[in-house]
Amino acid sequence: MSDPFETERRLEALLFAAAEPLSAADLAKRLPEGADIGAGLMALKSSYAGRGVSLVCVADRWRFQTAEDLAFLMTEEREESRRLSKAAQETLAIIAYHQPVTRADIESIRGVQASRGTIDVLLELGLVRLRGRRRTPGRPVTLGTTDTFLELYGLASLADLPGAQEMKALGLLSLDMPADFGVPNPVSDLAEDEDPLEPGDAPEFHQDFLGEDLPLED
Amino acid sequence: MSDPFETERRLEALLFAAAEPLSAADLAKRLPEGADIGAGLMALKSSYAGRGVSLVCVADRWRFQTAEDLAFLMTEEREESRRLSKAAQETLAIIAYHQPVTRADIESIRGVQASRGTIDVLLELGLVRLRGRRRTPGRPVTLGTTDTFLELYGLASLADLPGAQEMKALGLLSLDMPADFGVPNPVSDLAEDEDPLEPGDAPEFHQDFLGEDLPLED
Amino acid sequence: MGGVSEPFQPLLDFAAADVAAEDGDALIVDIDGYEGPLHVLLALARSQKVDLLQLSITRLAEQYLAFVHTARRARFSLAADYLVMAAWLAYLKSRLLLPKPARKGADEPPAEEVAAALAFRLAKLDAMRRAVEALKTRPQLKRDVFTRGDPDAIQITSTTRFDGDLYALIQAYVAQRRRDASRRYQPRAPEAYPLEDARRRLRGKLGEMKAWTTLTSVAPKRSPLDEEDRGPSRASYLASTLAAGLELVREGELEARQSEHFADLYLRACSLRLEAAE
Repeated sequence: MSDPFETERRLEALLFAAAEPLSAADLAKRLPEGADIGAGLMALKSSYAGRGVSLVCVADRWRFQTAEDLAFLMTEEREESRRLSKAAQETLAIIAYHQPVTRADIESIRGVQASRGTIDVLLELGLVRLRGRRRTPGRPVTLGTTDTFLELYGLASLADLPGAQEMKALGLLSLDMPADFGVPNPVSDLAEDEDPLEPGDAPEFHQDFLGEDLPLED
Repeated sequence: MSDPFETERRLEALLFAAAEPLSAADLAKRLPEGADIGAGLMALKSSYAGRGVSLVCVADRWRFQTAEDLAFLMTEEREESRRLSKAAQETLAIIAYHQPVTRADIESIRGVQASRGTIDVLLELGLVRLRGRRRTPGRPVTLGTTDTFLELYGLASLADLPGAQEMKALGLLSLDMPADFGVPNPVSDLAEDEDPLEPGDAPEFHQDFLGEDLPLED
Repeated sequence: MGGVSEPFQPLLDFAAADVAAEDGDALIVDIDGYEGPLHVLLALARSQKVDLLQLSITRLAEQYLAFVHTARRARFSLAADYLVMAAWLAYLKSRLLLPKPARKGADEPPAEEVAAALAFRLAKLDAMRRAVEALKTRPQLKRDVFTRGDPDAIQITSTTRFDGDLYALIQAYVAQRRRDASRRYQPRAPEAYPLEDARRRLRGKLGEMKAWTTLTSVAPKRSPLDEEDRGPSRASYLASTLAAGLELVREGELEARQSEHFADLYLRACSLRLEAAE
């Protein structure tokens, strides 16, 4: 069965019934073989153009949502979302535009030490995730954004971050500072004598944990 | 404002986003005065005629639903591997950090008896594997994580699991932790007191692994 | 705003910051709104109304020093990093203005390069402030756009995703280790009723023990004030009192008697000693 209109209405029904955005692969699994999912989605998208509900692609998945310009009608449905602090918003933007990014990168761009309650709030909200480690000395953990982040802001992919192309072209998203960059960095200046570790707590991951005697049994 | 098409799209958005079917009176309250709700609903109904979704009126209330003839598509999907139970998540965390680890080790850290189901689920999902046997009396089977685990959690290797330093930076470790708190550095290579599973040594799971009298090491 | 900002300026609500930046006092009053010296510098730089990459760093340094000066006069306590930045800017400014020395300082990059680097760094931060505004204006789920509201709808879920949430995993790990740690420290060693205390107490009671008295009635009871798992147990009170009693028997101050195994144990003060004491 590959009647294009039938494909379109099946896609419509599935996406309407779905509890969350569905990928083309999810949809293909539920449609007969040979159905042109891509064409069907495009047809469906244009059927809904200008209507009160529209079909959008977020995080590489498709969902129906109410039209943007009707936000004012949706007073009853609106959820009071947790408002992010200014610092958390800025941190989120830095992670989104620069990912994968380390905590030190964030601090260097903002010129302030990341306070407790910025990065962990973003992690708790599921907007940010731990991505891996950078292959540099110390192997710092890197952060990136999640699908939830894309879904929240209705972005199909990270390439759709507003203004990202222009910023990139201007070199504003590179994490390498000019070689002899000498602006005092309050973070690193202070970090040395300030706070952070309890006595006996060596900051080097490998030193710290490789030979550590945490007995499993006891 | 009483442009008929605008009324239709507003009705469409409201009905789509509503948590329950809405009556004409409910809808009227949220639209500007003078909007012809009845005509709007009729227009909307005919716009959706023959599509994958239709507008129906049940007990004087209006709602969208998927077309009746497409009901066969709507088989509910079981939320299988989507989310791990709390017990499974906790057990997986211990296996990941403390591998190679025996069932007794897990119980000793968790302070609860490992239920049959939990480790079973992790094995079935392919997140956890039988690694070998520990060279201690009873030769208990050791568990570790799989490559699938690394993939799903976006880790290049086990060494990339965040360590105590990162946990602290993320605000997860508070000051009430014992001073000697450390996180083991898990390895995928065989541990010193670990033997590989020999060919033909297919541990009979329920007997070998969940047997009652596994001795606690030490 | 110059070239850097033009390609995308979703929402220019920086006007307020610019006004504040032009008026020293307003900026000071607002100091809580700035997170650090770099943010203050950015607000000041915007007031120059030029492309950030064409910024006059000398002028920026003056603006910043004036800001710090006013803040200190108004007795706002500025964090150390604000002052470090002030000192560094004052130095940079002097290097920019003074004629170049014939021989360059050994390790120091030319002042112009450093100034350009600072301008670049401000441009980077500025780009992120703009990104925040751009994200804010995007239609947000559950604020501006809504997905289907019916909670009872047939649920079709995406099978191509698995939530391998590393943060949740390490959270689960830490939670257990914490539980484990507290569990390990919890079981207190049972508190014993000290023998010395038992002796002292028993000796004090000799006067009341002229007749045969059961051990259980002599031994102290657990006070209802004792917390559930604190203080010696009833068994410990009994055992220590018995041991103390036997010592007193040996010393001739007490007699003990038991009619058969497991029967009640009776204690009585030795009459001779008692009389002597009285």
